[in-house]
Amino acid sequence: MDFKEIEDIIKFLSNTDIVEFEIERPNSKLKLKRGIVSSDISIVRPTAVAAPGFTTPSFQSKTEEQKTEAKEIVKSDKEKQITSPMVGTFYRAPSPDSKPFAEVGDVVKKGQIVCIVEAMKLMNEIESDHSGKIISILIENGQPVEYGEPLFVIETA
Amino acid sequence: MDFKEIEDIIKFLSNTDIVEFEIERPNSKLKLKRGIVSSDISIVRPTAVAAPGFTTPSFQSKTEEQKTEAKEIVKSDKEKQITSPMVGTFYRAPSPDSKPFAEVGDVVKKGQIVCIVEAMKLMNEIESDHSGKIISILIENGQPVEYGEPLFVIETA
Amino acid sequence: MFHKILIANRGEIAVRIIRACKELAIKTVAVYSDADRESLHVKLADEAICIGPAKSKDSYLNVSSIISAAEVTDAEAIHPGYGFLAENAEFAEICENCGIKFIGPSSNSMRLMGNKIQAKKEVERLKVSVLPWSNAGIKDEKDAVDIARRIGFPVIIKAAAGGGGRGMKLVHTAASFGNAFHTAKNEAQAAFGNGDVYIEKYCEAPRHIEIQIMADKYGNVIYLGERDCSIQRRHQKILEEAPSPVLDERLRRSMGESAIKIARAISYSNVGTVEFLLDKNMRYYFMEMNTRVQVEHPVTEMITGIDIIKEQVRLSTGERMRFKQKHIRLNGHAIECRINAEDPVTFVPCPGKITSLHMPGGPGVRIDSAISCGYTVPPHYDSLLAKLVVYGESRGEAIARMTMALDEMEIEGVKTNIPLHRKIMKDHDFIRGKVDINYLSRFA
Amino acid sequence: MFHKILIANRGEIAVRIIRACKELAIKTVAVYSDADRESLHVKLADEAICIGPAKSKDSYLNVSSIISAAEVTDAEAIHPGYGFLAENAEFAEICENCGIKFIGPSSNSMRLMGNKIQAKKEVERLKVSVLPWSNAGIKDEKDAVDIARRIGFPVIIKAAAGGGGRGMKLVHTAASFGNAFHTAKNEAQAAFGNGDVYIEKYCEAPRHIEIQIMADKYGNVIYLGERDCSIQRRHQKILEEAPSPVLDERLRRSMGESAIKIARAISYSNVGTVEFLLDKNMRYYFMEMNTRVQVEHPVTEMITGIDIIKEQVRLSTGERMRFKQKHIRLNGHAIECRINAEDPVTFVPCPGKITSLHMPGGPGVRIDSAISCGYTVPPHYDSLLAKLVVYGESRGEAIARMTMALDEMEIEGVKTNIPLHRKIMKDHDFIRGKVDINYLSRFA
Repeated sequence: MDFKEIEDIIKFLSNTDIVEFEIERPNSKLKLKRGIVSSDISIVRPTAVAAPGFTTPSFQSKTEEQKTEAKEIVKSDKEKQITSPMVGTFYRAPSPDSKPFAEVGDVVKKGQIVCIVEAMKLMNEIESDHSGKIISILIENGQPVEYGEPLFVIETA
Repeated sequence: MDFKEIEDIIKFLSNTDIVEFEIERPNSKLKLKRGIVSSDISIVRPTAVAAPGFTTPSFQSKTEEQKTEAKEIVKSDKEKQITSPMVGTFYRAPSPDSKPFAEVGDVVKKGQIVCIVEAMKLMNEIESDHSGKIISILIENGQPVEYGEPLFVIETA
Repeated sequence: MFHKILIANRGEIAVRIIRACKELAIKTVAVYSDADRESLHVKLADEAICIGPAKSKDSYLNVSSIISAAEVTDAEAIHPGYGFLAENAEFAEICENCGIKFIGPSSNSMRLMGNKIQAKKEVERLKVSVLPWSNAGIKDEKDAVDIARRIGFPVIIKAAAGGGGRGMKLVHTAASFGNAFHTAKNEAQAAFGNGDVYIEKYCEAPRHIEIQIMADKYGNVIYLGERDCSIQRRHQKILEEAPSPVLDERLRRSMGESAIKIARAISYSNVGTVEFLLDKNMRYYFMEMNTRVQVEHPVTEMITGIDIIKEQVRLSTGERMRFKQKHIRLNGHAIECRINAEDPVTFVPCPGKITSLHMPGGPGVRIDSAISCGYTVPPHYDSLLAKLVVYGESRGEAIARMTMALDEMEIEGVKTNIPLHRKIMKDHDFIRGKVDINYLSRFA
Repeated sequence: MFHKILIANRGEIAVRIIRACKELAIKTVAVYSDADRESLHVKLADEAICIGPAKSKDSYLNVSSIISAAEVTDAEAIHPGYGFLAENAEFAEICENCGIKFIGPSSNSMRLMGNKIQAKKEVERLKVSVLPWSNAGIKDEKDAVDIARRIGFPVIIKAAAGGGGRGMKLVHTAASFGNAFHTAKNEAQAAFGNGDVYIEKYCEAPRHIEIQIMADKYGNVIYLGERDCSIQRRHQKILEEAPSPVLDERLRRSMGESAIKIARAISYSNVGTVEFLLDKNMRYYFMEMNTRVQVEHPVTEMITGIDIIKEQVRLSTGERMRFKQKHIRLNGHAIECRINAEDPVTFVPCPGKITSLHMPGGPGVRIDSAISCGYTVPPHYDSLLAKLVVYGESRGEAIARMTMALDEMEIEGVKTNIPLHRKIMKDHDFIRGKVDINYLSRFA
């Protein structure tokens, strides 16, 4: 086991959540523990607290807030989010006159259409990833959403 | 496992979040733990291990080595250094024909002249800060010295 | 002038475009993939939209997401940067159809120059030299080998839809031709969705010289001198300079006017680059045209004083060109080193976290970069960390300055090709300007 | 050319000089105090010598240590930078006597311009305007108040050996004159070891305009245009630009030729700066001459393309000037912001450790700095962290670029005046170029 190999292992570990690592081979043994070395963590600047010079992106900051909100709402393992698979405009109903696909309190099945995200004039029907009860709707009708943005919170059985 | 390899491992670890490291090989075993060293010393990058891009200052690197050496030599609280109070050329004797002010083994008193540092043609007589026995002379006659550079090690009573 | 522009790119070029927009008082929308959430372009833009997961295919190449992002943010124009969708004529056309200004030439010009066979035919028609090639089209393998014999070995097989050196095959003998021909066709099909290839005379040890042009929508076309991009590794440029150490004013004018002739013929507007090979006898041959801004545009900016990105934006609003050819003066010398996160010996990309960073500074030093200390270089995209650009009164001063800047530059945590650049700066052949596109293979 | 130069300075100017030397293939010797062991200038130089403890008096002002350092390293010349020993005629003379080239003018020129009374007399003799002043010398307090009455209040009391605005007293009425006179004399004695003062008419709301000159040892003197340094806080410049937004070509030539006349009269060689006040009626008055390179020299470099530090070195070897006046062209506009480690409101210096650092980049952005992430700004020296310099085609572009660069710049761990600079860039008066030396006091 040469330095190069050790280096590779450690580099690789740094992107994982492994905290202890031990390997034994006929002629060698390597043991590693990861942790916080010093108080460097305080230096890592959270993006939300943007540096003074950076203009706060308005669209992003909005979604950041919503994400925080969403995270707060998802309190237990049973609560799941439906996120937007694309950028576009969020519509709760197939047309302005129709009633919404889903309301808070509705029980939906996995695969059931819960909203539309319009992108390039295409109405993309978004299906629920989970079966359960909708406990909140995070975006208002007609608002833009980005990729990965939480739309609904569902309580699964 | 030679010093170079250990050095490489430690250098590499310093940029990771590994806190414990242990390796065993047929003839060797290395165990490391990282932590917060009380003072800033661990953070300060030693000039000797210059960054790849930086040319190693020739004069400075020389004196750095000497300092390390000197530090090693000063092993106990009883051992004190006499350092140069100025930049100049170190002379052990008042003139080329005279005998040196001090030799290894000599016992000197605080305030006694131990050498000359010439700066701008001026012969500055350097006095010992301590009383004791000279146990080593760190600079050769006629060599340049910088401010704060250790010249002698003295063992005090 | 536009009020808001969406930048359909990432990394240093996205940052470059955002800075230009800020100076023009245009609002910016950054788009980003999941892997780029913490990137500088996201922080610097006025708005930022996540357009997909890390893979380029699903984010920076996701046309629908990008157009949609422009629509929901009311962006009036899209700057594509380089790479990704920058030379995608269909994307440009979709933008046009959606009423979003694509900052670049028309989709027609892009399509014409995107097909390398069509482009060469067009250029031949204009009496600009091209290397001997299979201009009549290739029927089958037998026909191909006949053409190759007529041209004379060595020949090179290239993809019609290719560019940037991808999928090229060098063939030295008729015996090895058949195999290479099939491989090339298959690779072209896989890479570009188009298996058409053509055969071209292989030019021994040429220089890569490219002419930067700029055109408005009213037929005004000028050239901003040349860039010498001969220092390449596997057809990827790694160091560029302007002016070329070997061009004289007469040859520069001739190449410049050839480039203008081509641009005029295809009603080209916005900025673009006409690439030539220059052989040992100082004869030049049209290679291809890049219908976008180049990575190496800063060296031209340094010696002309013209901000190419800002001009791109201005020209795409329909503004008239602000310069005439006679206004263009080349002053001094500029060199760009592409600092990549890669092993300096094996050239394998080396993503990872930047743990320490020191950038050089002082007069004549320019850095275009999107990295910072603590930034993690994601493994999904190209390995360009920074463009280190220097300006000098003379080529000698530029080399001395680049040497100094490279010595000062310090990036820890990822391996970089800084040592390679340092080596080049000390190389006798480079210092004398004696380089060609095979320079680096000899060098290593 | 020299083989080795010792740089008797620290911080960004030491780094600037080392870089210039590297480009000229000259070896460098850095000197440093105990507090600067980890400084960038120490790392970049070929050799480095510790010359004393942290206090300037015992290190960077320690003539014996510095000369000795030059001798033991065989340095042929000393570049003094600015501040510290840069305007110390005795130091220059000691260098001359020790056979070490002092990179600057002769000690005679320095001595003449160092005494502000002598300088003004010399300049009056040359028929260059000075503000009404006590040119006959001051006998006693009674004589002084008579002179002040004759000149007309408000007047300003200045130290003969002063400069850079230190120890000046503004007096509005005869009643308050006596006190101010004694305080000024005592302060001058304490600060400069010379209690001589003079009285000068106080000019209301002038601009500070300075002319950069360059002279060889053969009587060739040229001027490199002006710098407008009106934005000052307590007589300390914090933002400089070139050209001035208010000078026209005629006035520039007049001021430039006045500066040349002065330089010629005192057989000045090397670079220097003649400072003028420009009143509301566009009349200018000689203020003083700085016989060294200025902090703000980069703005002149940006618009002339001339590397002032390299020229300094070349000229001090006895080289002939490489330029004639007609070669000097002013292109575009440059602004420098001095980024200081200080409280942006109270202006109290704020030393400490830099925990995070992000510098702006891209076209037209230049950074002269000696800081890096993790560096601790020592409390012993001035608070300049970095000079952020931008170039633009026009003043408008330069302001837009500076705004962008300041927005991107991020220094954490110490307080800086970046917020103040951001505020200035947005200020209506600044944007219209309507500033004078009292601008900042109105502003705050």
